[in-house]
Amino acid sequence: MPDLSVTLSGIKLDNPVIPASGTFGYGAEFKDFYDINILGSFSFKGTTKEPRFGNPTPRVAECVSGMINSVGLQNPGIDAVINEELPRIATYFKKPVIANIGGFSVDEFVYCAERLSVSEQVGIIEVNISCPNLHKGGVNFGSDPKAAAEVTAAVRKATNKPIYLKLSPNVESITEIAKACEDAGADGISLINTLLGMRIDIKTRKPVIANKMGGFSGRAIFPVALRMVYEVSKAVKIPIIGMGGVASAENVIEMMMAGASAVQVGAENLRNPYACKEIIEALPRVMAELKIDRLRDIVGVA
Amino acid sequence: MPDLSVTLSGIKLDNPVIPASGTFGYGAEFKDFYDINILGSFSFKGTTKEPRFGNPTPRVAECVSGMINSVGLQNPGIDAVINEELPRIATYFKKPVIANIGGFSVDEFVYCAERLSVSEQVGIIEVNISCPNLHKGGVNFGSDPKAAAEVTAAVRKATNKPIYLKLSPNVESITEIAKACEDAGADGISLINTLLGMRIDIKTRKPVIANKMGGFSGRAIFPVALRMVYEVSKAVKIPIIGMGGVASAENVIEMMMAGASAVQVGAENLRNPYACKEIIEALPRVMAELKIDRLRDIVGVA
Amino acid sequence: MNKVLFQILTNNQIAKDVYRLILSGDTGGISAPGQFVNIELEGFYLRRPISVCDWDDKTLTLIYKTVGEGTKALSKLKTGSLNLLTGLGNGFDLSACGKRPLLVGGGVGTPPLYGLCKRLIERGAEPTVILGFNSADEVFYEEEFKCLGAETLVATVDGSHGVKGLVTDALKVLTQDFDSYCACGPEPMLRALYKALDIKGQLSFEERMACGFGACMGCSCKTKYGSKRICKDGPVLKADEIIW
Amino acid sequence: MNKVLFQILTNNQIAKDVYRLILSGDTGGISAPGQFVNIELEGFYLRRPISVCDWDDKTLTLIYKTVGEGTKALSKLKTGSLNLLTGLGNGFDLSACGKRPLLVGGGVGTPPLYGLCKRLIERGAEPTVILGFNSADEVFYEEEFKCLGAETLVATVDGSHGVKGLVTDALKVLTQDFDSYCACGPEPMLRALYKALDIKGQLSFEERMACGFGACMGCSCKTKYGSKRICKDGPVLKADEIIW
Ligand SMILES: Cc1cc2nc3c(=O)[nH]c(=O)nc-3n(C[C@H](O)[C@H](O)[C@H](O)COP(=O)(O)OP(=O)(O)OC[C@H]3O[C@@H](n4cnc5c(N)ncnc54)[C@H](O)[C@@H]3O)c2cc1C
Ligand SMILES: Cc1cc2nc3c(=O)[nH]c(=O)nc-3n(C[C@H](O)[C@H](O)[C@H](O)COP(=O)(O)OP(=O)(O)OC[C@H]3O[C@@H](n4cnc5c(N)ncnc54)[C@H](O)[C@@H]3O)c2cc1C
Ligand SMILES: Cc1cc2nc3c(=O)[nH]c(=O)nc-3n(C[C@H](O)[C@H](O)[C@H](O)COP(=O)(O)O)c2cc1C
Ligand SMILES: Cc1cc2nc3c(=O)[nH]c(=O)nc-3n(C[C@H](O)[C@H](O)[C@H](O)COP(=O)(O)O)c2cc1C
Ligand code: FES
Ligand code: FES
Repeated sequence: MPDLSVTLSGIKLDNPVIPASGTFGYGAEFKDFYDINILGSFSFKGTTKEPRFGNPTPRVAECVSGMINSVGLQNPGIDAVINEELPRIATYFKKPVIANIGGFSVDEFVYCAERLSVSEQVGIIEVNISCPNLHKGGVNFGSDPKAAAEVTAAVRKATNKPIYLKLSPNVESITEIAKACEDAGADGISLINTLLGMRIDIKTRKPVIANKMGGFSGRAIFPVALRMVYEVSKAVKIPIIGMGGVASAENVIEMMMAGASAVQVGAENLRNPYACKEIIEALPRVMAELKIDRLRDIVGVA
Repeated sequence: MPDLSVTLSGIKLDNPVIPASGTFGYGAEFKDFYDINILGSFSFKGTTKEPRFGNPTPRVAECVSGMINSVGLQNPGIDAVINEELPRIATYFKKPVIANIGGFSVDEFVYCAERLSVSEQVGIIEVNISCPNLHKGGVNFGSDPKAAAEVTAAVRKATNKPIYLKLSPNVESITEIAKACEDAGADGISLINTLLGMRIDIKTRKPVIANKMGGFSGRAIFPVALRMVYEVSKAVKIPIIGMGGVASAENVIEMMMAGASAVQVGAENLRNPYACKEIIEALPRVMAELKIDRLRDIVGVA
Repeated sequence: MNKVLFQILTNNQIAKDVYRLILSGDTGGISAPGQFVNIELEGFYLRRPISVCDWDDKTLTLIYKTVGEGTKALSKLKTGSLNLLTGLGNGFDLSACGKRPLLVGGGVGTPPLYGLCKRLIERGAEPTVILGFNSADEVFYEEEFKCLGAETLVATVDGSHGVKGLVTDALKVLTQDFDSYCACGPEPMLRALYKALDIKGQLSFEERMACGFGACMGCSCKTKYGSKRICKDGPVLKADEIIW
Repeated sequence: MNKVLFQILTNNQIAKDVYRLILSGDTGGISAPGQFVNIELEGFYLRRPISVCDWDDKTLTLIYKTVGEGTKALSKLKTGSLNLLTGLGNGFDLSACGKRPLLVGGGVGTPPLYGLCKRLIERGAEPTVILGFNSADEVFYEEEFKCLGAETLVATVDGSHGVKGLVTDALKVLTQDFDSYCACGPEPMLRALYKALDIKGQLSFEERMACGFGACMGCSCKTKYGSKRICKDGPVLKADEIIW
């Protein structure tokens, strides 16, 4: 019997496959396709203090082997998530969820983390520091080690849940940011968020996305994500949730060999709502082919 | 009659299509497939002062819609390029070429630029500052605005040819680097070089590439390249040669709309040696569909 | 809402740049006209959303225009299978249409109205149909609507067929009163109808989509009653909830 | 060296994980046994290099093992066309083989030796062939070599067919002298042969390739006479230029 289980900060997951934030809503749409309790966990849509409509449409653009989105953190706000979404999730998902939070100030991150800490459903808080920080003159929390450390330290104080800092790949040295987060008390690192990308509609001669640019993700970005997971895993001791372009059981295994303790699947869920189910079902066969008995044994072997 | 011609720093090209450095050798292999005089120009393999064997093999890895290479600037050295390659090129290519130079110190860039300046065959010198600078404690020339400016200023003094600085995409703010180059006297900017990427062979559990990581390019990176061309074109006044994932006439037009005055085609030449020929032949048809009379009119319209 | 493998039965051109694709497979996921399917195409990352034109237990009819690479690739598939997500979106609410509904389609907004028209007539309603196109060579399904027994007017912008002008010009030709209207087509057409008609309306919208089933928030729009996902809460919205 | 569209005639399994693909098309670009072709496969970015096993004016035979996704996808194509770059690399130099050459193939290194063997015999040479495999179920083309009229020995690692052991064990069985040897197979095999034989040798190497036609420097190796591209200056190198 192949053993697919992995452990993240003391939380045992049946398998390492986790839908990524923003590509799985709160799970409701996917439970109509399959029983989502087969998942290791899922990371829900990035939640902010206030409800947000997000950016103007068009918000999505197709690319070769990937897509761009500029959803802009549309979400119903922390109150609705706690009062409506989490209770609803409880009706169809029996495992701890990963609570992804976004924010435009340190205070907002702290507020959201504090509020979510009380929920027993929340296993890990994933702190997405890849959004523009309006309070710091346009510097992103996720691209400045000091700002990243500041958020980490503040959220650290606000909650007893494990906190995973989610990093942006649009930086020169992702290991510096990761180390700053580790030093400031992060329990783990999630990476990567989307690459900044753009498409132009050559018929209208205008950017496809209303906001001009957006986040590029999907299969195309896998080599960049894998490289960053590998680099960060050599630089920090805390666990890594690897993501970026994962679309198959083989990709999951490659990510884990690069150093990820668990793996998220993002855009692939959108083109194939059964993606995570198919990956989980394929894992035992691929493990057998590769003579892997326990998936957790391969973390960082490369 | 559609007009495909474009001008780069006073040099008129019949069309904007230029094979990218490192993917076209010195043109010899491609002239066996088609008459390469149909090209706008071509950028030859990055040349250094001394001959270089480059990195250990395997040097290439396949990715979804792209590839990784870690050739490591294998080239016969500036003497052989001037004494053997350029005279040989003269026998089959009648237009000015783009001389791509690599280097590990400012002096090396200066030396190569000086030596190439005397050749009438050289139209533009493309200065590839995306290589690790061993003399600066590991800082890349291409990821530090000061170092980039230093190289630019030094090469500027060494030659009367137009100099185009070729930038690395593995930075947080490519516009800063581009502006530093412009201020230091660059005539143009070439971008992007490859993204840092990695693959692991899940059978051997080792990186596919002997050097572990390498440069990721091909169709997959187009949205990142396009975004950077767009950003840089808004930030500088000098012309841009856009590249990264270009594989069709439509891609050429999209790059130009983003702000590129000419376009290079890299990895696509390797999977299809006729890529540039097919693109050049398709351009008039696509221009007609889009009602573009003169290709140069669309530069930066988006 | 489910993922189904359909077999291509036919895929033929029926007007300028317009194709009709007839598929066989499990249509059980489809519950209302105005719903759509999302088609996986080899070599393309995102699926392509196309409205259900008509369906029965075993077959599904789609009508689409070749506007870009994806639909061009689709038009070349003459045999084989297609992976579809079916039964997406809400569709038209037949019970809200009344006895005498007006159905208005613009260009490739026409197809979902055919399935709607058929089902309205089955329920005993007497729909009137206006179809708008640019010119005669683009017109399709005029006969099909007439065969259903619906009064059908066509308007063409250049006047090469039917009433010259827009669907609102054809509307002026009609004298009877309607209980409600259902429309699908370009947004300016929907807006013009909303201005012109003072009755309850159901409008079908388009937006660029990633998932098509409500997961990504790629297709949100603001309505008077909060934000809605065109793919899940739409594509059919009530005319009076739209913020124009 | 050119790009040619070939039609698939047959593509059948001939041993464990090994397939023979027979194509029809313009083989004019191929000039010597030991050259290879580079196959474009839908959905894969890079082409797959496969040695020419045999060819005539109109058909081309390739033999390949399914080792990864690309060759697995190839093994499923039973009809249709394939886009190939043909006539790549240098191939074996027949004029350097002498009257009594020894040909040694290991696993899927065997195929190019078949085309070589055939042409050597046509020229009046008397080649002896040693083929090495892991076990009996992997053996292929033993009969085909024998039909050409060549003395043919097979070695299997587990002894389930022919001589038990490696090709060098089979070599010990042979008593005659050879003028030269030509070999293709795993690098340890090539090295072992080089150590065991004191005559002129031509060895065919493999390396991960991007272009396969000399443009990218992806496949370079150092030789005693400078760096060479396996794809263009090879895949066949002289044994005495190799730096082991
Ligand atoms: C709910 C819904 C129902 C639709 N029903 C029909 C129909 O019945 N018949 C029909 O001809 N067309 C219909 N469309 C439009 C159809 O989806 C697009 O024409 C098609 O996706 C274009 O694909 P392409 O690859 O040819 O174009 P490209 O421009 O190459 O496509 C690039 C990307 O943009 C998207 N895109 C381009 N145009 C549109 C558009 N108008 N709406 C949404 N996405 C777009 C594509 O899906 C793809 O992701 C519908 C759209 C929606 C949202
Ligand atoms: C000159 C030459 C001639 C060859 N002749 C034959 C032959 O006649 N029969 C045969 O069965 N095989 C031959 N090979 C090996 C064959 O190219 C590989 O087995 C094949 O490319 C594997 O592809 P894949 O997608 O199945 O494997 P994957 O591992 O999924 O491929 C991933 C990438 O690695 C490359 N790759 C993997 N293994 C090799 C390898 N051994 N050599 C070079 N590239 C590799 C692939 O081309 C691809 O780019 C030859 C290789 C070379 C260089
Ligand atoms: C439509 C969409 C919305 C996203 N929203 C969020 C979000 O709210 N919070 C977040 O941390 N990441 C968000 N992401 C990023 C993903 O979680 C993931 O990090 C990224 O897409 C890379 O993975 P992929 O290549 O598998 O998609 C979003 C991605 C997509 C495609
Ligand atoms: C095999 C290979 C070798 C390359 N060598 C060089 C080089 O010597 N100098 C250089 O400036 N860029 C080099 N590049 C980068 C390309 O010129 C180009 O900037 C990059 O590949 C992006 O374009 P593409 O996506 O079209 O390949 C190389 C790229 C490849 C794939
Ligand atoms: S397209 Fe994903 S929510 Fe509508
Ligand atoms: S593979 Fe490109 S030079 Fe050999």
